[in-house]
Amino acid sequence: MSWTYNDEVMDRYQNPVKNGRMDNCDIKIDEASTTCGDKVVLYIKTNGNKIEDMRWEGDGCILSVVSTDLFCENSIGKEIRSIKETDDLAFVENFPVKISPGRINCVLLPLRAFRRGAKEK
Amino acid sequence: MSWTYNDEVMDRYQNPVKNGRMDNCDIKIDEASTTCGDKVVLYIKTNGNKIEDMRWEGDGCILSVVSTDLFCENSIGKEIRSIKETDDLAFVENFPVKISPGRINCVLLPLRAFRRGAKEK
Amino acid sequence: MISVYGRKEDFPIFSRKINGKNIIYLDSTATTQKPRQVLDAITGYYEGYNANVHRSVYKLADEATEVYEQSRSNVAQFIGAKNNEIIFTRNTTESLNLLSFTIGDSLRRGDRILITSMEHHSNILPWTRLEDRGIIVDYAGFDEEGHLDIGDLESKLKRETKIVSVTHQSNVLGTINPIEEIGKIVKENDSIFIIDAAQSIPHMPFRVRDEYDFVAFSGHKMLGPMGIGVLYGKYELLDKMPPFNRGGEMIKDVDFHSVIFEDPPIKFEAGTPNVEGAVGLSAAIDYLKVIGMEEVRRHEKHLTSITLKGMEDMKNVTYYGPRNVEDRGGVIAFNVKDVTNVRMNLEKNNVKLDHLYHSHDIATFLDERNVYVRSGHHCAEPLMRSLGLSGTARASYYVYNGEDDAEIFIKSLGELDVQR
Amino acid sequence: MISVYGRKEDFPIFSRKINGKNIIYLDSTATTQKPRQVLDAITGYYEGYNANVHRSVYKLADEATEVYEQSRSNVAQFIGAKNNEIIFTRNTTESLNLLSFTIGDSLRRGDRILITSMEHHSNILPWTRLEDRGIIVDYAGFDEEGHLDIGDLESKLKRETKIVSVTHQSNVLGTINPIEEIGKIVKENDSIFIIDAAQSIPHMPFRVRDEYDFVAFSGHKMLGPMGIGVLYGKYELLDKMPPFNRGGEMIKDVDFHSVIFEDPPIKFEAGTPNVEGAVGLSAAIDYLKVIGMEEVRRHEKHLTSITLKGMEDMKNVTYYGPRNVEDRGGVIAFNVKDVTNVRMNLEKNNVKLDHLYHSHDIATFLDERNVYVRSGHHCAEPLMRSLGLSGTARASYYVYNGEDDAEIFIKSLGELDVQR
Ligand SMILES: Cc1ncc(COP(=O)(O)O)c(C=O)c1O
Ligand SMILES: Cc1ncc(COP(=O)(O)O)c(C=O)c1O
Repeated sequence: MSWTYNDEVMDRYQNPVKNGRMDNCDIKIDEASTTCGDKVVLYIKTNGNKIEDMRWEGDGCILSVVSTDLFCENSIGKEIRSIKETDDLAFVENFPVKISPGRINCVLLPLRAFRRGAKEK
Repeated sequence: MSWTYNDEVMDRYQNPVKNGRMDNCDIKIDEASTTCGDKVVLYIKTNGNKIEDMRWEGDGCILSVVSTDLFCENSIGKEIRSIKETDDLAFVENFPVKISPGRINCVLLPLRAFRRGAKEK
Repeated sequence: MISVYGRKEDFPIFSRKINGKNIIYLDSTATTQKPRQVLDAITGYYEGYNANVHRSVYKLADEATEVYEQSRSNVAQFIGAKNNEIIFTRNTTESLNLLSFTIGDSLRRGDRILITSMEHHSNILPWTRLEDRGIIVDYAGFDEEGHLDIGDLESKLKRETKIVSVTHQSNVLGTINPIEEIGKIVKENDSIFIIDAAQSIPHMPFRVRDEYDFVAFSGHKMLGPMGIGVLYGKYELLDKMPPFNRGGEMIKDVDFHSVIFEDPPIKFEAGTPNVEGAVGLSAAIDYLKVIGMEEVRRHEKHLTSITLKGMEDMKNVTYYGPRNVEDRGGVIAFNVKDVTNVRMNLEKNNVKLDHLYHSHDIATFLDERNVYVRSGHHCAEPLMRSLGLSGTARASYYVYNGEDDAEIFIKSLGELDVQR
Repeated sequence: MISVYGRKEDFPIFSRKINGKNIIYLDSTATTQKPRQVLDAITGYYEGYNANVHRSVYKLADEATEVYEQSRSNVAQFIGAKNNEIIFTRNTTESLNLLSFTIGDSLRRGDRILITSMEHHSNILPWTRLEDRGIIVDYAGFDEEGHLDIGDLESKLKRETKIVSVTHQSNVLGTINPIEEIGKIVKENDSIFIIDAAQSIPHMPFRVRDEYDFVAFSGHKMLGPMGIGVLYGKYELLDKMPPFNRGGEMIKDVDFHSVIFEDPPIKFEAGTPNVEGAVGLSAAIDYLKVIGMEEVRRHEKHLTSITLKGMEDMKNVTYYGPRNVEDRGGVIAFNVKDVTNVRMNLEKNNVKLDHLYHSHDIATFLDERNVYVRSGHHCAEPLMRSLGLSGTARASYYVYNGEDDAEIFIKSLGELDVQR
């Protein structure tokens, strides 16, 4: 007996790789989903229009935590604009497990936060 | 082919016996059913607490006209109070034809007018 | 293509016999009968995946949310709107009240609202409600044949006129109003344009246009279940409006003394929504789409022609509204002269006058013959007063009626025409 | 007497299998499943005598009017009220909004409304809506076990408190509030007493008492269809109140600029009513009457006992609300400690703290096992804030649930309790 969430997801939930504060970041985004109680802060270090590093702090459900941690890791080296233009559906499909419709917003949390807060200079 | 309304009803509708104004009446009651457009005036001549004569004027549907005409005729000699106390259901059942529920208010028109307007002295 | 005998076989109620005879249902303007397909959709919903919608993560709730939003999208497509412009309400009446309690309540003393003299009470009372606060309600009149007087409407459209609300089709006269033309006139004046489409969307092709700000209609008048209605609203207007009812489902965040509302349309749907109603309405739309709305309109025009012709041949029957079936829908209000009546007319100083049968008597006469028509003022008393009447009988057609119904109706009415 | 396995055979949805297994539906607090008897009543209505009600004289309309009014009378009897004190609305939310837009709108600056911290948004937002106009909303608190703090309520009941509106049973804590006692306190203060009975009338015997001025509840939470709700109101109050929505059916007379309204309850039912909904609700009441409301309550207490016991035996599960099943209904909100989680807590200055699974994760975990519970804030955010939580999972029982459901639920939850 276990979660449908596979081991990849559960491992990352229990041991996220990008969790923790970042001092001297260039962009800091506070995101709170009022309906879910999720609270996440994204810390972003940029290099021109590219992401040099990204970390997060906060709490949420397994899906939003894992999605946020993966998002931080996968964004490194990418252009801010191209990340913002990621298609919602593609983003959800890239998530390591299949998501039921009621949970899609959990997975989208970091992308939405990023779109809202990551302004190009 | 004809109305369910029997001949007694149709005859009275076409040739009501108590239709027409009454001068020198003791009580005059104006009744209008706003939802049906019926308009009836009851003219009442009293003798103490009894009805000496009653006539009516106005217009309405077949049922309210016939009911009003019958009411005027049948009330003569009766006490105001006893008329007022007539039970609605009994009144409708005394009407010469069976009435569908949607038309009960038509038949009750004269009784309601009387109750409202015929004050004992 | 609808057979001339209508589509009764899809409608279980028509297998009922009363006194051994078929039902001739001619009151679709009040409410319509439901096809098997709609009843199956309702039962299918409750038997298969009934749950409360939104914000929940288990299987049934996912399915219920999906079918609810698909129904919304089906309604949107049917009238050419976007999904987030469709608010589910109880009925047309509530759709119009929603507008009265939001944009209506934002009007100021001296502002005016323009409606017409042929409105249903549901498009009058939400507006006269505001008169207490110094808002003025004007009425555009209609001509003898029941055509809206566009000149009168233009002359009553003033700078202070903030809202114009007009019925697309009169539920008494049958008149179809030229809403495209009216829309242009209203927009030149920068007023908000509201359409009461309770009698048009069920009966003819309808697409929202840029000039239409709000459109209201009822599910139960278009083969759908009772208890579900629609308000279409232009998104940018909905977005600026305050909500109407408040409660569960329509919020983003609530604290003890503050609240952030959801985006439209959810902002306007407080409490557990009527998922069943939405599903049933969507099934009704599917049913109508199979027939095609052009065909629905053609069919009703055909039955109306037969009926008007039949009435024109009668000595004592008068009908109201346009003579030309192109200008009217399949609803026919009429009266019958009572040539046997010898009483005096009270209001005209006891002069003998043409006397009309009371509309309830006409309806009872036809009821005896299993022909079901409505009678009374049809929730349009100001219209009745404009016509100088206290009531009419009214027959109306829909997809299930066939030529047979029109013929039996005319034959039965003929018996009253020549009574005694 | 309900068997320990519930009455699933009457409810078609429970013959559905998902992934080859039965559905364990534990979300009746959100909405209930429908028995065959209710579905048959709905289809029977549409197949037999569907028509618009009131003021019309043909056979079908007579029958529809009769069944609509009989349904009203059945509701009235069920709660010990008079027929003309029962208003049909869409749901509890609309019933409470009706009160906000009528008696609420008649309050003056400085008047106060007293509610509790355990209210559903539907009994909060209609009242905070009035704060803009200088009306003050007070909240009576509850103790650690979730009992309403009557002392706090008494101390917040001031001379200016015109309205007191209290939930009979919390949809999160399960707490059953002592409304008879509260009623007496409220009446000593001459305030209007409103009861949100959305979670009580479906689950226990209920009789209106003299102290209760208004009572609101929803059909869909008591085996009836969606889209129908009830507001009970004391006749003399209803009679004095202005109407809410305006339109067809609810008037005696309309002229261009004046109107005379019908008497209650019709005055409050604008537009074509949801006859189907009334008929379905009435059938639901008949179904509940056969079981008996005492028995419904006994059955739910039994399932709740099993569940609380099961949870008490778990290491990492916490439930909320009263420990004693006499003081609570069959709704159990709970959380599960996530012992595997090593992250820091942002708000507590990065101190390691007990970490709870997110309620959505709990619901998804159970969903995998066909156990359907709700998760989130349950439309009671102020209550959640009082508990210091952002959400909980919630299981709730009704007549169709049996011991088997409670056992499978507890077994499945046990698997999360010991996860990894
Ligand atoms: C206590 C309480 N009040 C009000 C409501 C609102 O009911 P409805 O959504 O049917 O209007 C609910 C429903 O969850 C409830 O539990
Ligand atoms: C033109 C028109 N508007 C509004 C309405 C009100 O519709 P409902 O009773 O469904 O709210 C009707 C129904 O008769 C109508 O014919």
